[in-house]
Amino acid sequence: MIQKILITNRGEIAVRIIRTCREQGIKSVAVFSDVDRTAPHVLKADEAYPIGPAPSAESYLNVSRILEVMQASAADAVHPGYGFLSENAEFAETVIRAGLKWIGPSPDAIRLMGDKMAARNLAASVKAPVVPGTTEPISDIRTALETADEIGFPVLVKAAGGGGGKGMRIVSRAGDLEAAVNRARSEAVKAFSDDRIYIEKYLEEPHHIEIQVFADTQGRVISLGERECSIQRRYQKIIEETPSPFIDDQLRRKLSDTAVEITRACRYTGAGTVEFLVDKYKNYYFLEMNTRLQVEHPVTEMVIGFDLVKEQLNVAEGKPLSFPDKHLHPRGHAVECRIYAENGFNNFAPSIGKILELDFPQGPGVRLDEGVRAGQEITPYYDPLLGKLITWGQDRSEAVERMLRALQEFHVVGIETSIPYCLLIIGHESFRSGNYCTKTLEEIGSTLEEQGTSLSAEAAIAAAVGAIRRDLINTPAPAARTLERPQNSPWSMQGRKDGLR
Amino acid sequence: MIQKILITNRGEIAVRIIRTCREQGIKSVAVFSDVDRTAPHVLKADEAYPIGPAPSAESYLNVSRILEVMQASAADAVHPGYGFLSENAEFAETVIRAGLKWIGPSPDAIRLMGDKMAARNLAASVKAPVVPGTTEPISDIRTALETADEIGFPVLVKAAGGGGGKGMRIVSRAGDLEAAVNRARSEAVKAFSDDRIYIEKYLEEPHHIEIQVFADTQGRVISLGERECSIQRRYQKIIEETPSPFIDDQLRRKLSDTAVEITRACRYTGAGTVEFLVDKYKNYYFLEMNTRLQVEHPVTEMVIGFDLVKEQLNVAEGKPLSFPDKHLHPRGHAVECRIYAENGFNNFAPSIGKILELDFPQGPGVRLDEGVRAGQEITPYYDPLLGKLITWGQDRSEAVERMLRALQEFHVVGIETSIPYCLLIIGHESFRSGNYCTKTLEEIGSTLEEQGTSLSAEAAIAAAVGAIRRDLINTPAPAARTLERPQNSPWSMQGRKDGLR
Amino acid sequence: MKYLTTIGSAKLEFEVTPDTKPIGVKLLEQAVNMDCRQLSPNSFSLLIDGKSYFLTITENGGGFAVTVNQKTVDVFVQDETGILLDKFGMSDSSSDTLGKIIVPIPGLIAKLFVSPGDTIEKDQKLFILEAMKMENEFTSPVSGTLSSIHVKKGDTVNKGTLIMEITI
Amino acid sequence: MKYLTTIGSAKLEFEVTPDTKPIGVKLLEQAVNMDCRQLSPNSFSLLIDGKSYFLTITENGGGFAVTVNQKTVDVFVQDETGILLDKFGMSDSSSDTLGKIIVPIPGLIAKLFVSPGDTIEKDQKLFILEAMKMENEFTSPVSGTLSSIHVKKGDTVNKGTLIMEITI
Repeated sequence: MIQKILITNRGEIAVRIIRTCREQGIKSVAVFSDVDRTAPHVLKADEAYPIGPAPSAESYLNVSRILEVMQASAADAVHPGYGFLSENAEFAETVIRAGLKWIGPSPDAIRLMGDKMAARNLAASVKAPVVPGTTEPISDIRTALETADEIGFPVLVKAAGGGGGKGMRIVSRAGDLEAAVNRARSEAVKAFSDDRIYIEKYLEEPHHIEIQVFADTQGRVISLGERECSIQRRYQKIIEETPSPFIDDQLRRKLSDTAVEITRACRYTGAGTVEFLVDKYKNYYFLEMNTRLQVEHPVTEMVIGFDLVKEQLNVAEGKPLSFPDKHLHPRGHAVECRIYAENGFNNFAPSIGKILELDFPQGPGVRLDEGVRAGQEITPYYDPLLGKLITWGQDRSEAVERMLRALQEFHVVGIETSIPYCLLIIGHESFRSGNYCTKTLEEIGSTLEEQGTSLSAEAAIAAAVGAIRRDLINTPAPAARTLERPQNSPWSMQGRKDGLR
Repeated sequence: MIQKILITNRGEIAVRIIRTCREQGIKSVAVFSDVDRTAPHVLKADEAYPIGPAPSAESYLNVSRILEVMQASAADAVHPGYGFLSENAEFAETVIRAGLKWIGPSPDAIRLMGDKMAARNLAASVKAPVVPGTTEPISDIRTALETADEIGFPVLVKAAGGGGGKGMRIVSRAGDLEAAVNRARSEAVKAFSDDRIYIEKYLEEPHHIEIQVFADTQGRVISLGERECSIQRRYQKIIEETPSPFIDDQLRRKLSDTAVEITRACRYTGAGTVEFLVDKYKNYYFLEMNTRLQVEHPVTEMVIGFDLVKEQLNVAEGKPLSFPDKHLHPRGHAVECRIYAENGFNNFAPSIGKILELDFPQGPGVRLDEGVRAGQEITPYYDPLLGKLITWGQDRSEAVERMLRALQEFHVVGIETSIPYCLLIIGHESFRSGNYCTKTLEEIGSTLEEQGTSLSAEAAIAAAVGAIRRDLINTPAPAARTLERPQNSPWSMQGRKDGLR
Repeated sequence: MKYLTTIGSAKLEFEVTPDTKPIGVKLLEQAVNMDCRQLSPNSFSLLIDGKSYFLTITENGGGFAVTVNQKTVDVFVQDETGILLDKFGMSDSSSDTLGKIIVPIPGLIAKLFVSPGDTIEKDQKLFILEAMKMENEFTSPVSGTLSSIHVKKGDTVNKGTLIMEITI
Repeated sequence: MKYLTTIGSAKLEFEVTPDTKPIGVKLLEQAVNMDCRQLSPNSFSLLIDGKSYFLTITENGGGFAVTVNQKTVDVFVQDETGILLDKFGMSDSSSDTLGKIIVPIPGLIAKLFVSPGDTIEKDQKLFILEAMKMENEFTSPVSGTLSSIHVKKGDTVNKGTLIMEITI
């Protein structure tokens, strides 16, 4: 039995794991970089140890320091969360060699599926369709051009070790291919020290749909259904839901079966996600497998009613999964919005600073997995994900209306967030109707940007009256005010300009 | 179609109703007393109107002022919540006469079931068992003594219009009967201007179990299952759960059938609760029917997945209930803790003051229906319910462990709450095992009180170190400190004494 | 500098070096690896040898009400000077304030169980205060003699009103 | 006292009586029934003729950033004196500050698209700042001529650093 888990992560996923630990009577050990001393995962864990300066390379990726904490805390298992060391096969091996339980798939499975080429080959071996394209990394630009011509433009240029939009380029004309390959390669080298690049067909109105799989050490492999992840900005997911409004039962079954076969073929254990692209004709293609818990796992939890972290612990302990033998009976519909520290109306520019005021949504059908607290400084060092808001409803419409209601209840002062942006996406006809694909956000972007600062006459009056009232607080004696008015600082003018456009 | 609902209530239930309104695209109108101008229901509603000074009689019960708001806001429906005017048949009639929809049962049903005697007779008419006792109000003390002798001591002295422990007394000896009757009568007159008192059998290890019923105008009456409400202090519920760990399927069916029959017999529409006492031998007795939404309705919502306020609106609009035709398929287990502003270790003394800091629990399986915000002043004028914490789990054990985890996440500074007390109850063997009745809390009270201030050695060191650190903040130059130390004020000594015992 | 802390009947003595960062703490000659950060006016995060504690600390008369793991205890802190003053019997006695019965909430005096001159036992019922629609029974924190009552039945009293005094 | 508020291109004039409670407000000669309460340093509750608004208001240079219904707009408030000064052309011009390009976040200057002396169009790409593992493109808020660049490619810059200046 696992007694104490070291969580080699931060933010909302570390808090998420701590919560399940507490419910299971397992001690949790947090690690923190210098700027994270008072972050929620440190405050909520049973134990917490410093692991170095702010930059991830010197702290959350600092394996030797983490090994020291493993010893000091006498933890008997390691949960890596997602990102950071979660898909690092060498780290998984190190943990296992040190005699601790690794809460994740085997290092071999991580290594295999982490290599896009190998994963593609494995998928092909179980006859899973893959997107037409190169199966070997591009060696020279001439072969690249030939392949692209063969599968037809537009094509997608992708990095082997990539993910989350990093090292990815759409190319519409042969003339742009070389520059795109070079840029993707340089980004890939910087982000994951792997310069292998390949090319694949770019699909029509593609949907990004993934299947949550789970496998135990008894040999049981199960699909927990799909997640629709087509709402993406900068190639990164921002809104997810399950079930997908796009796919039907037949396709759902096909995707599930394919995902289970792939999972079985790579001798997988634990939680994993098999990602597919599905085009407008409902053709589906295996994309990649994420060998970890996914950011958006809560939407699945909401409809199936099982705690996936708890199931991860079951597998790590060699116990069978607790899902029922036959059918899972998912119930209702769940939607997730990722709350990022960023301005959706200004090219998703990250926002940093101190969170001065913070109130979260509450009430029926609302779940919040948060990684921040009031008073916390948001630094530029890590992923800007502040937390995830998940709503559940009897049907899609209830879940969606609830999401609108819950997003409105947020109150964040001090940093900009993706909340206003998510509100407009969720409220937009494309999303409401369920009729969207990975290109939708790009298409409706300018409409959303316009809506972003347009107020009703009533709300504008309220804003004006509020500002006057606020102005009166600043200057109880109004006459003296104009003379004391400070010079506009250049930076505040910058803010002003952003707000007005 | 209802367009705008006037909510004649405050606190968590007003916020709860506003949330469903918003999800349904219905405008919400709040009313507020002078001390509630910045309370959450005012901030969250679409509109809000003042209705008078702090005391309820001059505001939340001020029918003429509420009628003015009905007109000024052009609301087309009224939701009374629970308490206040919710079970006032005259008010319901007034609302209906004014041409608005009343979100509740008919005035006749309210009047009938609000009278304990009439309700008892109605229950008897459908052969529902009732607790042996007087069926007529007690006229003189001699008849009272005769009846008590007949059904056997101990007996319960109860007020006809009562509820929530008001006007209720347990009497073990004939000699105490007269005093108890007189005191109950005086409390009853004060609380609900009705001096009718009756006597009934006091049961062995009784359980307080209630059935949530719902009836539409199409004549459909349905039971939504039971809630176990036996954890009570001062005759008021503090922890509820569903399903009840005490009853079996057979008894569940009997209670449901009886509740449905009673509901049908009084020509009920909308949401109602039929309360039963069940003794250790699983004998059950009809207690009363609450003709409104119940405080603890969320536990039912969590397992059946339906929004009961939404169903209330359906009924008010003359639409059929949206529950499926055959079975409801409740899923998992739900527990609720009422978060009161009170000290559970000091006779449940109410706590008032300003909420200086406030953080709510979050994460998987947690729902919070809150009625307060940081910065709010808790006044002595109203019910001390700050909000309700509800947890859901795959099974009872998961829901219970989650409740412990969630209660631990609360952070409230400025007032005392029932959180520490709830933590100890939920953690106590009686609750964990599901082996408890309405007397349990009294029996384990002193154990809980002892645990309330006992710290582990480690936690004590932490407390001591924290206090030293806090002390250093007060007095950066330690030497000067002792001289400046203020005289102990008598009131703070009172607090000190409470803390130490 | 030495600090003596008192929690209930337990006394813990610490050797504190306040000018180092993190503040050095020694308990029973053992150095404690302690890192304490203030999160908000009343909240602190404390790491002691790796263990994480979330503390709420508010001033409470002469001491501090500290909440840890949702349990609240009163902690009294005395530094070196305070410990010395105590040894010479110079600290202020607070026994005279213990017998002053003050209501922590506003309400109505619904019932008085005692009269001036009565001998009072600890935990004996003194009076009932009606507030928030509930009857709140007040019992004596001390044993002694009731010297005075400053209210009568039916009085509405404010928070902090002195209701009666008991001579210990 | 008269107040002129500006939100984008919209201007609203109010007649305010600040010394009454609730503060009297008139818009287009119509009295507005207005009750505004501060909830926290940056949050306000406003009731206007019964309608309830929850506002977040922070200072933003010369004006206020007001969030209502999760939409943020900049509101500039001028009182009577300010309006008069404007009429006589005496208010401070801020056009010289508009051309100062400052970064709101720390990061690495990954690419510079322009050189001193270039003619710059509004919305033209100026440079790329790498922060939070993302490339952030900065465009020009104004049209003009690039007078100076204060950084070079590869520089790590702090929040608030002046990157370049454009003469309008």
